[in-house]
Amino acid sequence: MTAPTLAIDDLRLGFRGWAGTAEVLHGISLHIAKGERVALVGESGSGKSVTARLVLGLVQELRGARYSGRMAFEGRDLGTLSRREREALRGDRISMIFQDPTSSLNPVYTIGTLFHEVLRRGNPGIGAAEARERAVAALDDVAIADPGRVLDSYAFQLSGGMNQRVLIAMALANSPSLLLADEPGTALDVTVQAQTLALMQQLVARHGASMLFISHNLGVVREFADRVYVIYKGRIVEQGPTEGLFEAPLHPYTRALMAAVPRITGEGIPEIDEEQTGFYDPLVAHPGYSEAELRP
Amino acid sequence: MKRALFILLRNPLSVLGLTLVGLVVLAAVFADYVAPFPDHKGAVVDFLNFNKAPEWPYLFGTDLVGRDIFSRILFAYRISLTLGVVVLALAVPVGVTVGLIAGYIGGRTEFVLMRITDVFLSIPPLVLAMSMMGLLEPSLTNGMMAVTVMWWPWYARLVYNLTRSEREEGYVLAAEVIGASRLHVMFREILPNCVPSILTKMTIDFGFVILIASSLSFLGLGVQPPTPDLGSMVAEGAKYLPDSWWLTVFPGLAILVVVFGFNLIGDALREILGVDQ
Amino acid sequence: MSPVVRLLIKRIATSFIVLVGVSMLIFTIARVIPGDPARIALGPNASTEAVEALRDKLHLNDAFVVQYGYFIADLARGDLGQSLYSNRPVTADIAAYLPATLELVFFAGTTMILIGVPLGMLAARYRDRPLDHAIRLFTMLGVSAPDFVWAVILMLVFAYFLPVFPIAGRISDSFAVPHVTGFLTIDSLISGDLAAFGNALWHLALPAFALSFAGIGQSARLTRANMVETYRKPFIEMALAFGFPQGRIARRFAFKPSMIPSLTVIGLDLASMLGNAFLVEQIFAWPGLSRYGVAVILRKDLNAIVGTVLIISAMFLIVNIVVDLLVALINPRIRLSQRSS
Amino acid sequence: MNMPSRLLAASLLASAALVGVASAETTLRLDETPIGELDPAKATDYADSILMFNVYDTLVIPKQGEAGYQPFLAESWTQDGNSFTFKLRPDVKFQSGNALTADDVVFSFDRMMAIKSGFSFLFDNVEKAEAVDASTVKFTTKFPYAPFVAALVRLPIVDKKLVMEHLGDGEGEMKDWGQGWLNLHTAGSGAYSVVSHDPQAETVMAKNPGYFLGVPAVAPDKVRLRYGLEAATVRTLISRGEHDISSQWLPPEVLKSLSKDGFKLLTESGTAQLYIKLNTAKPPFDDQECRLAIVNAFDYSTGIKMVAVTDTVSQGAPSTGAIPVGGMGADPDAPAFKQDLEAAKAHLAKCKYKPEDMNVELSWIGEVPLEERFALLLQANLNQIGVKSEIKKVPWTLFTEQVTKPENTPNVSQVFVDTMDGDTDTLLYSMYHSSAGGTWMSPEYLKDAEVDSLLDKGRASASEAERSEIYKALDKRLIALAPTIYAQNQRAVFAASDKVSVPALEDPAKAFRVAAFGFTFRLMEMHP
Repeated sequence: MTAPTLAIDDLRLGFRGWAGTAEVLHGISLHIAKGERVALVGESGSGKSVTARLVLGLVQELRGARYSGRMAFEGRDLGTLSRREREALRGDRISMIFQDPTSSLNPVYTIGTLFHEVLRRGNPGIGAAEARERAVAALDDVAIADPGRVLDSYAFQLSGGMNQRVLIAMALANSPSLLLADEPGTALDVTVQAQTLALMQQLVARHGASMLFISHNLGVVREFADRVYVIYKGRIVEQGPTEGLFEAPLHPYTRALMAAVPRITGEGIPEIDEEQTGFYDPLVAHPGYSEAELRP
Repeated sequence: MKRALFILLRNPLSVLGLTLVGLVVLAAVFADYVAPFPDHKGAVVDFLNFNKAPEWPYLFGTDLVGRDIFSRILFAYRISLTLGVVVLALAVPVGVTVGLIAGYIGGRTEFVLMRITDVFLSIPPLVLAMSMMGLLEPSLTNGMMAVTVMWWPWYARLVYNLTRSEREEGYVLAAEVIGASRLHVMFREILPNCVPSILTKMTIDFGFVILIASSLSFLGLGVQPPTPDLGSMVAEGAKYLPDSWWLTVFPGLAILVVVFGFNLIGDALREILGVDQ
Repeated sequence: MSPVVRLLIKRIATSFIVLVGVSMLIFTIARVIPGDPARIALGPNASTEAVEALRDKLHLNDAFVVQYGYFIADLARGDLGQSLYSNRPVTADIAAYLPATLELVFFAGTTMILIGVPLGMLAARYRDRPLDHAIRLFTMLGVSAPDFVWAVILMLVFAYFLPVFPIAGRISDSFAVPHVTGFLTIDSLISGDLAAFGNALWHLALPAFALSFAGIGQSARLTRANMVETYRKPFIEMALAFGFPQGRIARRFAFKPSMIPSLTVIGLDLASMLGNAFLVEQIFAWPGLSRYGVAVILRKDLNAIVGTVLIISAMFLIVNIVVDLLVALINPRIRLSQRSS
Repeated sequence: MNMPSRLLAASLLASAALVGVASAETTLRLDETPIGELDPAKATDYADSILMFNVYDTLVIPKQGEAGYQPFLAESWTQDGNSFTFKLRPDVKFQSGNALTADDVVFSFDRMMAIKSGFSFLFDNVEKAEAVDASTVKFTTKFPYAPFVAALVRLPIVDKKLVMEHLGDGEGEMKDWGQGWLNLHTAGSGAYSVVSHDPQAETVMAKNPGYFLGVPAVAPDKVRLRYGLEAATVRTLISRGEHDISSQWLPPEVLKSLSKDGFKLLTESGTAQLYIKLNTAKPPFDDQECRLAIVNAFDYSTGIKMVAVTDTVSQGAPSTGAIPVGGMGADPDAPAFKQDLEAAKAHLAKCKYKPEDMNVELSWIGEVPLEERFALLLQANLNQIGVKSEIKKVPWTLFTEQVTKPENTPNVSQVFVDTMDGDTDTLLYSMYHSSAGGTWMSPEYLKDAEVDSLLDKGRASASEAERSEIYKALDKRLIALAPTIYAQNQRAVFAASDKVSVPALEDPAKAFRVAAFGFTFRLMEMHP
């Protein structure tokens, strides 16, 4: 059996600061099989975003970051890779989509310029004309009607939904094997968000990529993920198949999460009372869905 | 507070800054006791020992009438520090008030006040102070006035920008809703939120006020002899380069040391108070 | 009308208002101070009648507002009056001395940008590492001493102890450069005299460097701060996540956005060099406007003071307008904005 | 040597140069304080004087090595009561090629008096100038006025025809009297013509090939007079061989360094003195005893040591009275002033003001840093006799303003005064005549009938010997009244390279008693 696209074992992370070390991750393990769509669900600050950034190797460069554990991408231990090798994966084999598409696009360069730079990751010698051709095709794929105009525009001239599509096109442009989606489209209008997510879904399937879907939005997760990990304060508390988990949440935190009402601000972040009993209960895996069972 | 101390002491540069400024302040305050030749602050002549290169007991050499340069530098620090305090004590309240009023009240008041501020800001600072000094009789008091006149607009501009963004904040709206007076909102609600920025700017400016004042006296437009002043010591000594280098080099370095110290502290403060440049 | 043109017009209009304000301010200062300009002009040996006659001629006996009226009327005709110090029209004096100052400021400004900005970029890229600390120390030293101290130190080291640079003037006596623009570097190139061009540059080196020292510090610190700020932006995280090469991020994707806020301040620095040139010209015997300015200030030569301050302020405003335009050009948000900013 | 043979010698020299090796052009480089005023009717300072004496000529010039004046543009003159008649040389041409005639002299005088600036005050007592014929000019003074001939050293003759071609805007027939044009151009007959002129930076001059006396070949071909170089700059330029003669304004320490490096020192003396002036119109120096106290307290010999350059050369020399040593009326046998603290204390005891009540303001002119040292010295001396004092730096413009009112005039002010035209009257009348109070030269506000009468007699007498006696008596009276500390004779010291010799500044027998006249370039010799 081939190695999973991503395997994480006992990942710990802390930041050394003025008041000692602040622990952010307390030893999490998860994996994503080839072509699988996995969701990591939790509140903001639970450590889900930082996990994605650890995979990309962005956190390691921060001052005071201390981490341990093993991360393997397609069987290669990321920890043993050189900085250069790790960088070579980004944007090419692993890519990422962000929460706020508009501010994630450089405001002083046109979409075309940025696209060219992205394509250069897969093909360093690519010329302007070829890049444009491929960019137009990629934008076509994400159902952008007028790719030429978009390529000549700046992010602030386009709508948020449009930018999200652009970002999706960029993320998939080099046919990565893993896509990390960090709360994609949270900053967008609900309907626009649904459309773009559906689009992303199709494209990921077409490219045969695996996806780590990071979100707090349970509705979205239910629709787009095969499997779910629930994370609370740096610990995975529950894992299982999407349907099973939604129908029968086992962990007290997961239950609280599902029972919570979304905030009135419309951003959909559930309001959960602080630290009810049982939130620190140990990990509950749905039958057949523990790491040991799923991974050979 | 603990965090502040941690940041301050973690960085050796901030420690260096604190040390430099501390030493300078102490030396200036206790110059009468620290200086090897306390009477050399004024009109003293010693024609047996004039224009001497550094040698014991004249650490930094002597000037053209035989006064100990080291002692004179200590007394010059006293003047510089006083000047810094006075200029900021005058310029900051004026600038802050103008900035608050313009930023909070807006409308025509804002237009007029900020245009006036622009006028002051559009004359290069040194040129403005110089033309004032040239037209007034050069003296310490007038020097302070000239530097104050060029300094307040920077605070007006800073506080104006801060006020404009604070004006939209929830706490300001809340205060307005419960019917607080404009004065109350400006000075009790908005001002305290501007304090970190103002404080940081003041620390750094303290050094720059000293620097500008020394530039004025370098041009002969500031403190008048025989009162020792770093800028005029450099200017006077520059005529005797390269033979009598100690006449210029030590007072020049003295300016560097104190301004450097304040800059280091200002930098640390900026980090602690989380103020952007 | 494109937004940039609209911005330009708006900036020129406000600058004009500010310039009128400056003229009022400086004119007021000049007229309320004690000291009779006519007496000063004619020298200590002149008779009372002669002084009175000159006072009449200079409208000094009229009401203040009337005097300002005369001044503005003259100014509109490009007449700033006669310098009492040089006995020449102030405009002629300024025309004679301004090029030397602008040339010095131009080279100092170029030095500042070419050294300060890359230093700031380096510091930001290697922030909190030894290189960053070293640059921070160096740049902070730069801003911590007035230009004249650097001028003295540079002169002492590179002109006296190691006599590799000249100590005074704009060009060696042996060169005769025909006067076209007054900028020796340009004039020497126009006349095709490369040796003179080199010689002029050689004379420029020390004063320009001394003048740029504080600016180098300022611009490096500013560039670093804005770059660090930019590095926190989501679009840089995106660039990192997409594996854009670090060097290209530093030089392109983080650099350009951070230059937008930096440029304005660097422009201010450049403009304030016009004032600081007073200090450096004094030490290097640079025959520029600043030396003239100091001389007329010390002599209470009112027309010349007003003229010099006005011209320097105008230069200051022009530099700022140019900088605003540059910002508009590199910031598409302003360039393409449908609203005026 | 009489004129024709001198002319012959000059032309011989000139032709010798022509047949000689076509040697490289020589350039003399010197500096002065800015600005260089080119208009002779506005000239006052040392730099202006150097320009004036080289670019323009005057009717008379000072005698070399002795007091008195010799004919120059004028061949001869006669005095008859109030009228002075000058016969002009026939062979003088302006640099423009126009011949110099009586009309030009009259024009130059009228122009000077119309502009009312520069040295015009020297001619305030002249009624008019008329051209009798093309080569004869008659001046009429308001009363018998002996110093007139001396004053003519300061009346450069301007090319009327050339100036009339360049009149600028102005009212009346003469419009601006050519002021706009003469600022940057010249209209003289002098041995040097101006190649380029920037009043703040530099004047470049070159030999005038058509000069009526010819210019010796050894004289510098070109002269670059630079303005406003810093002392440190001059010091380095000279030691690098890039400069030839410094200005006299170098501080003694810098001259000392240059002298140590082997450069020679040029001197000019007998033309000026440092006067430390006491305001006699306000306490405490309205009391003669107080004045005598301070005059005796001043440490003259330290004052001279303070400005010493080498063991033998100093910027100061002992003073014997109000008239610089060697000037008309100066007593050659008079003793030099010395500090005498006992006498000072004795006078102080007789003064109506108590030392403990005094706080004497000692002012010094900001533009003359050397004066600060004299102020400090005087303060130390006053301390010795128990008088407190306060030092004040006053910029020149403020000083000239202050002295117009006795109550604003400082107790003590320092002024270097120069005879300007070499005549004792010019020096003393404007300092000590009671009608002269209120200028920078007279912050004493002296009012003394005897001094007034001696001054008036001195200028009216036509006899040199009689004048000399009158001034001797005046000097005695001025020493007794003690309105001034006659601190020291000023000696201008210039550092120079060996590339140039300046006989007038190196050999006392060839010196001129008018400041800056030693800088007559045609009398200098270059050694390339």
